[in-house]
Amino acid sequence: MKIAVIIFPGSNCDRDTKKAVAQTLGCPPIMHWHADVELPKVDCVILPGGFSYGDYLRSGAMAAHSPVMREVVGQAKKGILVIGICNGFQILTEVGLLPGVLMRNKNLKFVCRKVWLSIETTKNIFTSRYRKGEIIGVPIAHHDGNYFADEYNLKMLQDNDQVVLRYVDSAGRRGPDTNPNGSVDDIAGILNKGKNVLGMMPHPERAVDEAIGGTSGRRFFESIT
Amino acid sequence: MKLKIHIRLKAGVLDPQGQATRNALHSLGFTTVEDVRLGKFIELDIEEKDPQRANRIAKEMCDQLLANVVVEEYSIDII
Amino acid sequence: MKLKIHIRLKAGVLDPQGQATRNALHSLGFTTVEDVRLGKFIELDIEEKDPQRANRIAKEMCDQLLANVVVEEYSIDII
Amino acid sequence: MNQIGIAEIKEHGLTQSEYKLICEILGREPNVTELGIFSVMWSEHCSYKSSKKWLKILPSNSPRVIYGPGENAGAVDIGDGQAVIFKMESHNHPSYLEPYQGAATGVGGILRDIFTMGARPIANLNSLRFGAPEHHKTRHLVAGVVAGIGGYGNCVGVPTVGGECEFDASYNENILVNAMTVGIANKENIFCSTAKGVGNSVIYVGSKTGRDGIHGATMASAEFSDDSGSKRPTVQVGDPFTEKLLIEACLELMDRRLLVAIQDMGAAGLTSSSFEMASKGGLGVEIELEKVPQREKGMTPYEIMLSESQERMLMIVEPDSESQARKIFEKWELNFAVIGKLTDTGHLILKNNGELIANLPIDPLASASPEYDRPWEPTTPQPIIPRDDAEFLRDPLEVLELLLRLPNLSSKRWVWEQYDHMIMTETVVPPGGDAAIVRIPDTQKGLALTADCTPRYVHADPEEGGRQAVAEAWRNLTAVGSEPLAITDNLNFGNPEKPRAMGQFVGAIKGIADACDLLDFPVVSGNVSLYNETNGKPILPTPTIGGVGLLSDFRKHVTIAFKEEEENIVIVGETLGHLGASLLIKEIKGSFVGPPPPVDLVNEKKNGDFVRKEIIEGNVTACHDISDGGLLVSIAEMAIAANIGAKISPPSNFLAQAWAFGEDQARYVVTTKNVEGLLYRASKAGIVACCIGITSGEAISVSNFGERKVAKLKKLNESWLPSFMNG
Ligand SMILES: Nc1ncnc2c1ncn2[C@@H]1O[C@H](COP(=O)(O)OP(=O)(O)O)[C@@H](O)[C@H]1O
Ligand SMILES: [Mg+2]
Repeated sequence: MKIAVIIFPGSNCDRDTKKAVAQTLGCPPIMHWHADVELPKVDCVILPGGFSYGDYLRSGAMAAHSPVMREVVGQAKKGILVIGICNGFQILTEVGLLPGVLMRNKNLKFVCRKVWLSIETTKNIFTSRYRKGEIIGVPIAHHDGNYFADEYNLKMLQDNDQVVLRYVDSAGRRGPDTNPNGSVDDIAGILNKGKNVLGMMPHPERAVDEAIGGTSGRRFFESIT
Repeated sequence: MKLKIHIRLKAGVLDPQGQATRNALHSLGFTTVEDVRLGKFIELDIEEKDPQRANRIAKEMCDQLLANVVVEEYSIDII
Repeated sequence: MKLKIHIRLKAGVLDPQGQATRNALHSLGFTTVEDVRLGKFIELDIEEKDPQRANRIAKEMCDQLLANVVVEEYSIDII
Repeated sequence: MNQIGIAEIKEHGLTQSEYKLICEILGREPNVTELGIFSVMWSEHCSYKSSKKWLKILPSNSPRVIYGPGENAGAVDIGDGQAVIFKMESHNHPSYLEPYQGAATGVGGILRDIFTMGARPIANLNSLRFGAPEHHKTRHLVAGVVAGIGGYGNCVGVPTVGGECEFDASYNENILVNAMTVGIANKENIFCSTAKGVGNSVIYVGSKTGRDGIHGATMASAEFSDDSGSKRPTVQVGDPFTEKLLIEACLELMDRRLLVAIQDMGAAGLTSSSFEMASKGGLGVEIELEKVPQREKGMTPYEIMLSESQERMLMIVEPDSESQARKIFEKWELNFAVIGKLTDTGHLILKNNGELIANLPIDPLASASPEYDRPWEPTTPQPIIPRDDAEFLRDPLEVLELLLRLPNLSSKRWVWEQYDHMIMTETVVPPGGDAAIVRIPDTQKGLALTADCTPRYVHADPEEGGRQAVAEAWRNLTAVGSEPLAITDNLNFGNPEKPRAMGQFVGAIKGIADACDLLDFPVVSGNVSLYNETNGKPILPTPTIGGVGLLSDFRKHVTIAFKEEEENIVIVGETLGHLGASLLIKEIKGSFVGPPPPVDLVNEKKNGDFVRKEIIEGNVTACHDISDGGLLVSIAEMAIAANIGAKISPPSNFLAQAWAFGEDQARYVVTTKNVEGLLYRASKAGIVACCIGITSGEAISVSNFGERKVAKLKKLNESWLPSFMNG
């Protein structure tokens, strides 16, 4: 399994992602600078969290036009795996690999804390090592995590089992108090139609170490091998 | 040539910033405010003499980068 | 009554967003773009008949909340 | 050109005698650019003219200290070839004028001080003081400052792991925003600002220079008044994205050893950076101003030299390395300009398109920088409060409820959840405890970090308060199991030209020095912020202490949360029931009266060393120091953090309130599974320790007084700030 982590100017979870991949899969990923157009041959590309281009103008908008993204889109269409975490998720929606958009959190504030997520489906590679309905605690840290999609796209996501993660409480209940950003339908992570592209706001790379943040995010990485 | 571009959310798209701003205005006592929509306003200088061409370029810039046409619409004014 | 408020950075104030946007436009090939300034654009509905009063209220809202008058300036249009 | 009158001199914040000195040094009158340069170099902010004399008494040595005060930040050896580099700095005035940008650029500035030295920043802290919650500006200032600190730190990707946030009416028109950054460097690869090598290139990197904050440094040295609105345009806008690129580019350059010296352009921008670098190296420097990257057209030499545009650095590079260095900065899309060279003339020479703009002798200017021995008045001691005051007879559980929802004791979760405190995935203990702990990347070691001050103690007795601030930082580091290494300080005081304020400053420094000495806890960096007054009303004297401790094995730490039921609760340290200047007294009397609790440094050290050893040996399951609000508040915080209750019985020979809420120093609450062992070891070491109860159930119960559900206390403690902010 060869994995590349893309570094955009302003990415800042790239090192964390590298560490998490190395720790969970035993081999460090290729760290790929966005301006180097030639994307190495890999099975999986991870777009890390952070503030690409400062998130100026719109989160993920400028990174979506970075030269490497054309390659990523092309490869994704051929079926390689793509994971966008936080800012990576925002880039994936901007570039059109995933539907919808991530808007400013409902209370307009940046939020960093552990949230509870329910694994909504396991019929995809990324959550294949989780149980459907399992509740896991994973950190979030974002200003623009308020997922929005129009009714048409929302219905498609639901009908096609593309909603992977929802915000819940520790007992698995949904409600306005458990949704940290106001996202539609409590959505925290989605897949594309082909189920080879995953976008999620929570940071699984912050939950792979028993001593720091727990290990409930490990299986996102383990699942892809 | 100077361009002014307004970018706003399409009708029907939830505007969390607008809503929060409205609530904040209410709590400051501006209770007559009914609806608030937030948008972006971009001023551009562009080296271009022909207004039509400028307009076309602006449109391209909006489609490609400045607006997210999934949820936003834009208008261009040339001065 | 409808109000349109434009908020922009004062002249001379650093506009990191405008700068980054300009760079991004350049690298997309829009090389004729010379300067980009990013601002905000707010549309408000307010329950108020008298345009002068509406204008005064809008000014207060800008000073107190909508604009950051230390680095931003605003203009109000009543429609 | 030489048309400098009394008005210009005053406008530049210089006195007539300072101006005369300038003329003597130059042997002529300065031109306006030169005057501008003098004015910032000799401002309080850059020259420390009022504080220098007293700062010298602070102990700054220990076998671990690599660089003490004098460099961009302090550096302390943490073994294995690594150093921890840290400093705290204030951005008080700009944050009051424009809370978001003021706080954001404060974070940006302190980050640059750290990575300038070759350290990767790994944690931020912030110490915040706002006015009374009732004051009409407070909410707006809190919202803006917290968003600004988060906005900058989150974007550059450095976790903000701790700090403090308090309210007092004395800060109504003069808030305090002190930001601290901690970084890790390879000991062999620490960079200094000393310019070396005649003929080497002077290189400018980072953002372009604009007309930002011209005269910012002199502003930070002048008292506020109601017309300060007119000074507003001097606030700068931060660009954290560029800072992030600058961090990566500088560290890459340093990694490849392509650098001779480097200095960030902080207050007084290009002026102080070029001056300091050349002055330290005993060299001269020649700068061609037209080569400085400029954001705006038509900038004058005066503006270029005095601009405080952010996200800029000045570097010295050998001509041979220039092109390699340039490549790195181009990769990160940053400006890179060779703007001059080092000379052996000992002069700063500025040229603009070939025209001579300024010619200043560096050494005389630096060594003649004024130093004042300002008159000071000792603070009058507070009368002791009689212990048998009948008013102390309220139900301690009722008082506990009152205290837990006080603005200054309420949980600051609302603040730190807006900060990314987990990025870098090394945060072992997040905000909310005594000290945060971050693991040092790729090691088993950890750093404990805290920021502390109790201004009401300093106000009542500056010397005791200074001592207490250091002791509390030391105690917070100890309470998680770390070995306290060193501190940085940020001395926020009023107008030093007033003997009373100067007396507070002098007293606090004496206390700090005393505590640092006895606790072997040197000051390695710091910052002074004076003139924190509005219309003659000073802030509470606030010497903020930022402390750093080391854990040789990060896993051997404890947190404040109770771990299990049926564990014994032990108080280490002697409880005397000191109520002077306590929160309880404030509740009863409506104001702070009485002297602060005395700090016995010998006891402090003995008790702390004991607690730390017990933690490292695994005998303790949870630990919390006792500070604001006293013993019962500490126990409640431990319960709240765990959702586990406690059964407590106060000793019968005590007034329950004084026992529960007295603020005696040098104390800790610990829990243990083996109380006999712990008490035995304590008595053998000559340490006062007693078991006062057990962890149990869902409520805190105090014998003879009843109980309170932990969930209820938690709600009281956590809801004040969010509901205040929601208006
Ligand atoms: N401005 C802030 N930023 C980050 N953390 C904060 C801030 N204010 C308070 N905290 C956190 O809240 C906790 C309690 O703070 P404080 O009451 O000052 O603790 P102590 O008295 O033990 O020093 C600490 O963990 C502290 O780091
Ligand atoms: Mg403490």
